[in-house]
Amino acid sequence: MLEKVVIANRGEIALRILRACRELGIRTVAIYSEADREQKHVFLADESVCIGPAASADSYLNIPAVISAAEVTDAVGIHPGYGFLSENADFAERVEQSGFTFIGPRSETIRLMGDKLSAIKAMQEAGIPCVPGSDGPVTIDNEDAARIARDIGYPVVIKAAGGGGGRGMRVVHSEAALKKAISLTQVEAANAFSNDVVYMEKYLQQPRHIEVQVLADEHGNVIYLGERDCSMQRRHQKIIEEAPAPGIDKSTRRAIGERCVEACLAIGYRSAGTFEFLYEDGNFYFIEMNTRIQVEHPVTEMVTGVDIVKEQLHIASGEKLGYRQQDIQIRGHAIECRINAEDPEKFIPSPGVIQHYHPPGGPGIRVDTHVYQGYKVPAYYDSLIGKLIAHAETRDLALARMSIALSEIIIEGINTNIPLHQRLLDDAAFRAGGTDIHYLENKLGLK
Amino acid sequence: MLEKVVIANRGEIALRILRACRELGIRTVAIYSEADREQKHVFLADESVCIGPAASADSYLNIPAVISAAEVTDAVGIHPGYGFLSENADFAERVEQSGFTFIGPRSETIRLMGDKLSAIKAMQEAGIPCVPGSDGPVTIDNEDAARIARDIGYPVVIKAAGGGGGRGMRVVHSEAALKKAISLTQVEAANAFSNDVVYMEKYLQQPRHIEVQVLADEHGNVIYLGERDCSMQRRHQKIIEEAPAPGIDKSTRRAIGERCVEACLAIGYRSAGTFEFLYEDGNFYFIEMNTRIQVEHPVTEMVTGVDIVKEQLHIASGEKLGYRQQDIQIRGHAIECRINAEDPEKFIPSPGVIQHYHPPGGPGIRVDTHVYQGYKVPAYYDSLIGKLIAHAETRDLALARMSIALSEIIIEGINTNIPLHQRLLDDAAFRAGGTDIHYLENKLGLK
Amino acid sequence: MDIRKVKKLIELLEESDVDEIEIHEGEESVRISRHSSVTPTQTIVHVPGSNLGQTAGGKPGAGFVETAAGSPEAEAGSLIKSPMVGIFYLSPSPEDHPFVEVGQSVKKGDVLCIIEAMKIMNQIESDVSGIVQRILVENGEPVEYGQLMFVIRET
Amino acid sequence: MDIRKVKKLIELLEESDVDEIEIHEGEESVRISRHSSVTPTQTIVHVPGSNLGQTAGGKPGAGFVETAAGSPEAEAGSLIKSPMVGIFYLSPSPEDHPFVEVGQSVKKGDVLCIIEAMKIMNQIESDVSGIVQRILVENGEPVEYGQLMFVIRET
Repeated sequence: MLEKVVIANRGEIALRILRACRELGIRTVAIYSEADREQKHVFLADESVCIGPAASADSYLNIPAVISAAEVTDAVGIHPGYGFLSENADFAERVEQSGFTFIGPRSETIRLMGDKLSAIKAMQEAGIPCVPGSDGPVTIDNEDAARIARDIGYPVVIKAAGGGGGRGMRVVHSEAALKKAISLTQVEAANAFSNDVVYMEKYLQQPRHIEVQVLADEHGNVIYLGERDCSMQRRHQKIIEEAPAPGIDKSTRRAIGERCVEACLAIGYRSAGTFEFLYEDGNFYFIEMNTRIQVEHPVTEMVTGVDIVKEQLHIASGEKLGYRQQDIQIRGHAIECRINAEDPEKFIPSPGVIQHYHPPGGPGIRVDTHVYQGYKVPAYYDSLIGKLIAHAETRDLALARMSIALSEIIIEGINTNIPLHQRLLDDAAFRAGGTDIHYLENKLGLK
Repeated sequence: MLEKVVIANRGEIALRILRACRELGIRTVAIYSEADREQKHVFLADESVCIGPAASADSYLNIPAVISAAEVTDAVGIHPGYGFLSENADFAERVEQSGFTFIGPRSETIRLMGDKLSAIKAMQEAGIPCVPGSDGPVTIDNEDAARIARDIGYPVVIKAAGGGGGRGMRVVHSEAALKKAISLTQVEAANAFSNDVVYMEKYLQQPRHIEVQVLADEHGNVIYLGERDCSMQRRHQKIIEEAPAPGIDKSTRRAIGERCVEACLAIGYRSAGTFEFLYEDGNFYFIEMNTRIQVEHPVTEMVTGVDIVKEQLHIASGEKLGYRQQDIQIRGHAIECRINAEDPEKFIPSPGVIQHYHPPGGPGIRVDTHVYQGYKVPAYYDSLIGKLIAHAETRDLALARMSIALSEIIIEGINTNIPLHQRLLDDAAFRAGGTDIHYLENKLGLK
Repeated sequence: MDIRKVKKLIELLEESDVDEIEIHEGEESVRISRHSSVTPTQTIVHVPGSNLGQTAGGKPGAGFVETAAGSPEAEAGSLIKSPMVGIFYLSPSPEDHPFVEVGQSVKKGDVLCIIEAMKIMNQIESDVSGIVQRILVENGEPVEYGQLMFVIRET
Repeated sequence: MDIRKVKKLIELLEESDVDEIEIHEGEESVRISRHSSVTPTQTIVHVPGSNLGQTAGGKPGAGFVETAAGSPEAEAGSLIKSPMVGIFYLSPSPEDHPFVEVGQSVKKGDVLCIIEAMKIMNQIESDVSGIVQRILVENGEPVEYGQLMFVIRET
């Protein structure tokens, strides 16, 4: 087992990783920016190192600072969490070149899956269903783009190869708008991702977002942990996630799960990962792979009983997976609400001091948060201040538990999106299950 | 389903019952004494009724007040929780005579199991292994007592038929002390339980306390939910409980579980119940049955996924059990620490205002507590202020999770037994598993 | 807001000639008034952002620490409180006249009302002599333990 | 303590002739002073505390909200802080003399120490001229970002 791990992140996921390390007897090093000195995990860590000023670029995104922190503390591994450097292939590479264990996939895998075009190509080769598209770059200089669009059928979407998470894309409804859309997206992509390559895909009208969690060790063992439905999104930010996905039966789960396992074997995947799909009319369409732990991993943990972060640590220690596929059983249903420090109607971030904090409790309730009474939510980072997870025998009971928990939770001093969650928990279509990725924005009148 | 339920209890179990009711859409009535106005469940209940002054005898033990509260609120059922009126057969009878549903067994069952002698007789008839003993009253007036004691072998224990929970009992090591022990116990029993009948049993030297949880509906369906080990006790008060019991294998679990199911069928048991056994040298010896929900029910809920309080409500509504025996699978290991408001070394109760409260969280952590920051722990009732439950893949990991949770929890303003729990979690014998019921008192130097 | 603080404030008010105290503390506020002309003296405690299961004024979350103990303790006169939980009746039967009415004089030991609990009719007697100033429960309504039923000005 | 509150207080202070504001609210306190003779203007915020993983004074449980910024900020002189995480060296190699010693005078631009980060030796230069008053890090010890290394009295 790794002896000492640098937690190269902040907030709730840093605390999540710290707890997993402590359980396994791994010593922990918290790194933090000057604005984050009073985080719960910093107080609980065996050691802590201030790595820079508040701005992420100079602290959490500062590769030499993070690696130096591992050096000065004699750590063995670095856990990148999510966001920040977690999907930066150069970081993973430098971590390993510096003699540390990167708790995640190999840097080549991150690089392969980080470029959307190479990722789609690899997934097609591995038999993963993808969105019909150009299967390569499109430009305004030849007539291929128009021909491909006609073959696929409008609407189509132009996407930046270097993009992801909903950034760098543009929907095109007719051939007349095609060339302009390609050139605009190219310019934006060049600015945003320093990579002006764009490609074309079929635009799905009312898809759901369904993703498959996998775990792979270094010894060729790969399992899938079922799927999550994360269709409740605003501006491509997931707000509520659940497992299993409503309406996905056992044989569908097994079919897509087994394909993901085969794809992992094909690309030599290691650690935890997520295949993200759009799901429409019973078909899965691969969109991207997240080569890291995800915010919404707890819903899978609740229904499978597998501790995904602990498994990452076991895998990074070179151990074999502790589970075979037949050990994985789905028990009940779990829902996660992301609690953000923001205005629940206008979505303006609301940093500040938490004057009163009282979490919900009781059976089936899990609270993952780094906040406490007196904690100051800094203005420098994203607004996620915690995750409320409810697990119960059925989806209806999990929804009921979540509603009760939302009525019990008290966070005062800042605005949060709890009122929005309460509205959504009462929403008839959401309660019925299976709403699409545009549902929330339509409901909020944002589209 | 029952439409409205009176929660005839206080503290954490009242909140537990309230949450279960809300999940099932049952309206709730909180009843409270004048000292308990600011309990969390009182604020959350649909209705609340003050039923008397602080003293339990005039409020929570006041049968007419509790039943009147059900009458004035048009409630349908009454949940007694644990302690107070929960095992009072007269109360259960009057509840049903008043036209309400008692959420528990029939009053005859409570009465049968409430008298230790009739309970043991019924259990022997039902094939439950009992402690070798007099199988009936013993007195000082005849020579039977001495003969029985010789047959059983010293030491023996003289117990009050009306006692229970460790009250009204006396260990005898030689025939010389026998008569005096019988007469002393008779006097005490007459005073304490208005019933001077005493009986004799073999005194086990180093037993563990292992108990079996059952659920029975009104339609003859009975299941067992595995066992709990509650050997960590001080003055017969359980402090730490766990499920499953260390060292109990599947076939042993099934054998004793099936016997308990048969006993339930024999006595026409209904609702949740617990068979308590002493366990020594691989043998189970029945000591008593608890005809109610128990404090330590959460550890069973965590490993089986069955919500025992919700099942009580389903059963009281006349529904059939939602589980068959083959649906019950033990997943992982769960440990519960009872958090008491008391001095961790001298065990003196420590009522007062909670100035700062911060609970632990993360995967596998469940907190059942009615307290919050600013809550005043009253001096009138028992010192239990909450239960911390840790569930993980293995016993070792559950112990690790519990240790981490104990290091994260903050309760300031009153003393608690958290330092004692931390000591016990580090205790080598407890960590190894299977310590007997005298272990804690020996460790504390109390014996 | 600590309930003992409120109690202390009520005591201060009662010991003084002041009619109203209003205090704001951060997000907390408390107002206590006495000798109110129409309504009974009320203690209004507002705890920050704690509407029970509700969303008010964009406040985050739904708290549970709301308390509104509407007890007119500061009322002049003797307070007759319910000794039990039950249904409050002002007359022995619907056909009968009420035991007492506002303005009527009563003697110690006179029956003021009946509280029905567990099908038993319990007669509640006055423990003072005086004039009935106020009746605070409607006929047929439930009362809880300690609930104020009558205010009697002793004579 | 809300940072916006602190900002507001600073504004108030700046608009007035007042030199110091001190406010206590419950367990929180803030003190803001201006034109202080020795130290730079400071804002000290005290958050209600508990103890890190320790049991102190019979306190139940183990808290985590301990903060103790033990920085000698009030020291007279210029403070040279570490611009990066790394290992602090006072000399170019174990055989060499240290770059500076206490009592020595340095000029702006003189090398004070080396910080090794990711196998690279980074020379840290003085940004003031003066006398080295204190050296707060031992040779070969790790430093974190912002950690105080030298106090130099400007001349």
